[in-house]
Amino acid sequence: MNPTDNTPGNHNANGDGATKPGFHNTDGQGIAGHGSFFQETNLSREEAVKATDWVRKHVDRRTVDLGDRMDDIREHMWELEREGEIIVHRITDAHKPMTVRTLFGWEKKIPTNQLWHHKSCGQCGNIPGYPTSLLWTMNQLGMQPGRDYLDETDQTSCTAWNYHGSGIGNVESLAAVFLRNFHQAYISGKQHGFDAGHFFPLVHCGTSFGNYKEIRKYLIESAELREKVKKILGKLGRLVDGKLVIPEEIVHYSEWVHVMRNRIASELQKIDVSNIRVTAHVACHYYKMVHEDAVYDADVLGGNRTAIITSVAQALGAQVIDYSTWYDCCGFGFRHIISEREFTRSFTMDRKIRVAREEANADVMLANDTGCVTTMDKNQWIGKTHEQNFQVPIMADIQFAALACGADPFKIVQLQWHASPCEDLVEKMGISWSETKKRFQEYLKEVEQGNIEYLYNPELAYGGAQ
Amino acid sequence: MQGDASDTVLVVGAGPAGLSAAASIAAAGFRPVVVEKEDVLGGAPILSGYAKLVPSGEWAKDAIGRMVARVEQDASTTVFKGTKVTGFEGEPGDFTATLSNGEHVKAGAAILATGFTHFDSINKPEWGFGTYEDVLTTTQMEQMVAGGKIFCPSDGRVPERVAILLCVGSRDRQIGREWCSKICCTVSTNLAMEIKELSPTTDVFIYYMDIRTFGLYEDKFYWKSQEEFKTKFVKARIAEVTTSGDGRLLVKGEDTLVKRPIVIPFDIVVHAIGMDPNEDNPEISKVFGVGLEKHGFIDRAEFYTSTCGTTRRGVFAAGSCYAPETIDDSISQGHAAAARAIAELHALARKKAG
Amino acid sequence: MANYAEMQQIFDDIRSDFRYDHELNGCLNCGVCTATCPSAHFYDYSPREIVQLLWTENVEQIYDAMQEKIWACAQCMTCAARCPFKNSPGGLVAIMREVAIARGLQSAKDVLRPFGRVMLKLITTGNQLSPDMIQPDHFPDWGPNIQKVEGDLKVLRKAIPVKTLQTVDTAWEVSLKTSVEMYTIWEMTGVLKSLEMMDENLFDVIEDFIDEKKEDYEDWLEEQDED
Amino acid sequence: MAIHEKSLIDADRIMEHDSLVVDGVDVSGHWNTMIKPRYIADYDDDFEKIIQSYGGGENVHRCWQCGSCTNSCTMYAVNTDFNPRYWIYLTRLGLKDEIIKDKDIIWQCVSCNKCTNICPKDVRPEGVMKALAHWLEDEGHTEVKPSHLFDEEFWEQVERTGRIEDAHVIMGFFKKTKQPLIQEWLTAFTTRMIKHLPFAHLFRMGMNFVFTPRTRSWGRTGKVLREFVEQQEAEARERRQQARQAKEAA
Repeated sequence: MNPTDNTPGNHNANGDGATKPGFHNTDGQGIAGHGSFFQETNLSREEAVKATDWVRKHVDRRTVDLGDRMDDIREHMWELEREGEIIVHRITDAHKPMTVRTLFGWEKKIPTNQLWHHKSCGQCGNIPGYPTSLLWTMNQLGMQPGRDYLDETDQTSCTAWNYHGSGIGNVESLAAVFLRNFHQAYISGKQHGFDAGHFFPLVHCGTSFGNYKEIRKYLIESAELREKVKKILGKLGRLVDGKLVIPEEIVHYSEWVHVMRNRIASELQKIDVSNIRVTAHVACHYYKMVHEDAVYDADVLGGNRTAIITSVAQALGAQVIDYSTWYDCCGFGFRHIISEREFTRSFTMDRKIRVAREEANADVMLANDTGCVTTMDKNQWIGKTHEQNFQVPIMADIQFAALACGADPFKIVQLQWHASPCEDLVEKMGISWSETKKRFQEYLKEVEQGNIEYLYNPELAYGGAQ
Repeated sequence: MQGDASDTVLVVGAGPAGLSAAASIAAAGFRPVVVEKEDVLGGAPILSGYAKLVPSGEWAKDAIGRMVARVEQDASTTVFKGTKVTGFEGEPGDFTATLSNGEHVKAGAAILATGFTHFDSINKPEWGFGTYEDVLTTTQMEQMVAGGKIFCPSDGRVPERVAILLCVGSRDRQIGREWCSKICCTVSTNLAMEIKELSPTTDVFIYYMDIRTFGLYEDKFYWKSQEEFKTKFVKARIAEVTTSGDGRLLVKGEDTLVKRPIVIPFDIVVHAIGMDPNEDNPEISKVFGVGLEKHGFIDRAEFYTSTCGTTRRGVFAAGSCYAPETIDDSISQGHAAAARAIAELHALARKKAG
Repeated sequence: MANYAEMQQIFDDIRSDFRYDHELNGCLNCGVCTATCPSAHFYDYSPREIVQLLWTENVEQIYDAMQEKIWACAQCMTCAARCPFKNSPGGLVAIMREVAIARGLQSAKDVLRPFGRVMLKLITTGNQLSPDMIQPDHFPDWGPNIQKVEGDLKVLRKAIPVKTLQTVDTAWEVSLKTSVEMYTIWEMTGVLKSLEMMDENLFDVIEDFIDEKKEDYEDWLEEQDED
Repeated sequence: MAIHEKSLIDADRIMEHDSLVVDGVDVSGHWNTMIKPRYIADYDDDFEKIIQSYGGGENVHRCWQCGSCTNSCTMYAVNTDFNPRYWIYLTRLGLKDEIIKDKDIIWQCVSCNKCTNICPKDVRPEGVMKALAHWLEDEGHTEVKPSHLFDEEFWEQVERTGRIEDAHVIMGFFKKTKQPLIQEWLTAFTTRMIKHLPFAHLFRMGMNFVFTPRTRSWGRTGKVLREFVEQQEAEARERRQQARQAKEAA
């Protein structure tokens, strides 16, 4: 990637343009060495960077001993399986897993094949370009619908939006929904001529991801809860050998994007995006709920922040720009986005959009969750009613990746559903918005005639390969 | 084979505790064998380049340097540098230690003065260390003070404001550090004064949950830094450190007295890093057959009648290998451990003599 | 206004939740939770205060907080990720909200009335935000640019190249069997009961809908048998 | 959908146009409501110095927030918003906006000095209250209240004569506040006084009212006092000015 002033850990990495505006009292001194050897020198920036490298070399990575100090829920899960309490839906070699590291340095397997798409209830109704871009990318990588992935109608929302918004629902209902959906994923292979466990769930939504992990933890910790939901799952016929099926890992789609980023960039990328300034907004429920399970990579942001989103943007060659409210929530707030939008819009404008615009001068803000994209995308326009006319295109990381790989901004990336100025980004990437829009409008006429092109059609998937 | 078990005490580690233990043993007419894994003696104050020590105000290299000289110049003391103990067998009064250089040492007792490891701030990534060059640790800031000039590592400018964040790597269950590191409050107030002394235009803010400058450190450090050096104390634990558009750092917290979130610009942020158990403790525990308490420090068998004891008879301990400890208390403990070891050798000799 | 015994009851409900001890370990008033709380940036709301009230068992003020404050929480859970005590203030708020509903507090009813559409969608369809919910008159604040291509919603949805997404009144197509399984979960876990407590009208609508779907499913099963 | 938790938002942080059409969309009322954030974005580093330049504020930087002042405070006992510890904290960090919010109660300090007596670090909170009240006055944050005018009249008389004459103070106060000089309560009060006081006493009061005696050998004392006060004020102004300039230069 091209280091930029504001890229974390990359402050002074290049000579040109490294002078940051707004510094006061600058007297041009760098550092040489450390300890009592601190001296005044006139080092060049590059030399200064070298001299301060010791900071990074001297410190041990986070992986050293945190892992031993913290309790890994997965170990308890294996124990429960040994005791015959549960069945663990395993990630096998057939899933072609890639190994990543998480916050405490634990390893996590990310399946890259034979995936069961678990869609997001906000995404699909609101920003459909999110799942379509994902499916499109999978197809482009040569994955075969129905064999390498599945998109079923037999799934429900995780229902956590409602729970976090209203408090209606409870741990039992959340747990039953979780186990029902994941049981379906487990057995779905059978209808297509495969074994149970063939397809492994790939969760599209940040909140579902966080919620499922939390619920899994409760299930593993509480025998009472397991007992209660077992009754329900039994009634639904969703036990295997009388046991609950719990997945080895809960996997978020953006983790799949993370592990596939180099293949996406090397095999599929068609558009140079090195002139694009990207800001990343990682969903709170991705990396703050059960945070020990979020992906951290020593090569991305020094392993100091979750690698998700930044890693794919960097792999594609875009500039990732740091900004002061990186850690902030988007302002979604569950019930707030529906019934208390005054808060949502005020927060997202003040803590996200304004900062991305003014501080980072971003061409696009990438997110990895439905709620975040909706919040930041839809609530920009209203800012102009109070002299906050800040605008930044908002989309999911996979939508941006698909665009860079030549996907149609309308037909595939479905940007027509976004309210933020995605036109600007598309144009900057060298794609004509108006021409593709015209083509899409012609396609709409075809659609009216019933001539629809599919990335995937579940009926075709039955019985195996398409 | 070196040493005579009846009058030799093995001292592991040559920091303040180990050096004081060795000095006491030699002064009592016994023979200390000091084994230090690093190539220099002096322990953390020397290895990490501390500036002026609490409470004396003496430079570390002078103060600890005297301790080193006292041990190195003593004829009855044997010192192994760059060496570790890899095996330790036998009974009280008759131990044999195997060293990493292949030598064997016979000793009647052993004192573990193996110290601690500085908390690694990279484990608290949301506080910006490793991401922003102007986020430093107290040891780095001490080094800067030792160098005689306060400036931002990123571009050398003189900081208008420095924030010191307390409890980094202490009192934090999220990262498995449930203990108070005891020294950071005092060290930080001392550092605040040193910064102001070197850079009078710099304002220092300390973000705290509690200020624990126990004993006589209250007025000499806490009050003095506040009243004479105008350090400001803000009751808040910082949540995140990021950077603003103009390159200054932003600390995000809640001012719990005003009861509002704060986002305040700073030029340097200093992590008052805590004390972890020595990262070698699992190895030390195995080699010496001593137990560790739940956080990973060396465990004590009994508090009241076995001062400086461990869970193995004949093996004593002193200083920050037990728990976060100050330099002067570590030194006292070193002497105490020496007394325990010598008493043990005397008792065994009397018993042998019948 | 509840009397003291009722308030004590409410607090007992909160602390008897099995998550309570996991999510409240202690509190040193450090303020990290409030520092990172999006709601605290705009409302006079403080997760630290909520934790303190629970920690000090201040039942009157807990009750008071349940009237209004707990609904300000955005449930982003940043507080939980940051708390040096490993408390989860957001998780505690979730428990308090559940109790507010179980006890039928008026505040909960008032807050949730405008949220009813989302609940209705969720309970009946198993997914929440459907395309037909995003009508301009419901979202004038999202501006005129809510959609960049004019056209009939049905056609626009058909132009999404994934079959399961070509729906208008649900986010994706859900099989009848799945819906009925979900209704069973609602019934068995008391979700429908709390809905009835919160909003009787909404409950009636949902009940009718569920009955209808169940009948459809029975019919479908019979058809399968006949085939 | 109005904001449900409206009581959790200060009214002055709510922005709303009653009637507004933008880009052809009617977003009147709550459709355009936005809230200003409430987080604190910076400190005023020099404010403490300014308060220290007022008499009484010199030791404010010593405070460590133990709360003894507030706990012992006479006013706090009747009004928990009266919190010296809190204002001292705000002063130290320069959170002026927060202080200004309390401008109408800071001056209520009754100068009992219990706080100053109990303070373990000799901050002299009573003095800080005075300094803050003066600062608020200097910056024009406090309106001139009748009590101010009363103080003024009181001081003017002392300056002239070295003592006060109740009737003159009341009359002067009435004039300054544009109140009628003859008031019902005053008439009743005087009538009753005449009825019950011994004649000699009344006679002396009458003579004093007419001839206004001065304290013996008062001489130029009043003038000297005034000059001293003015000099003190000028010096304080100068110090504040310097503090401000230093800040601007930085």
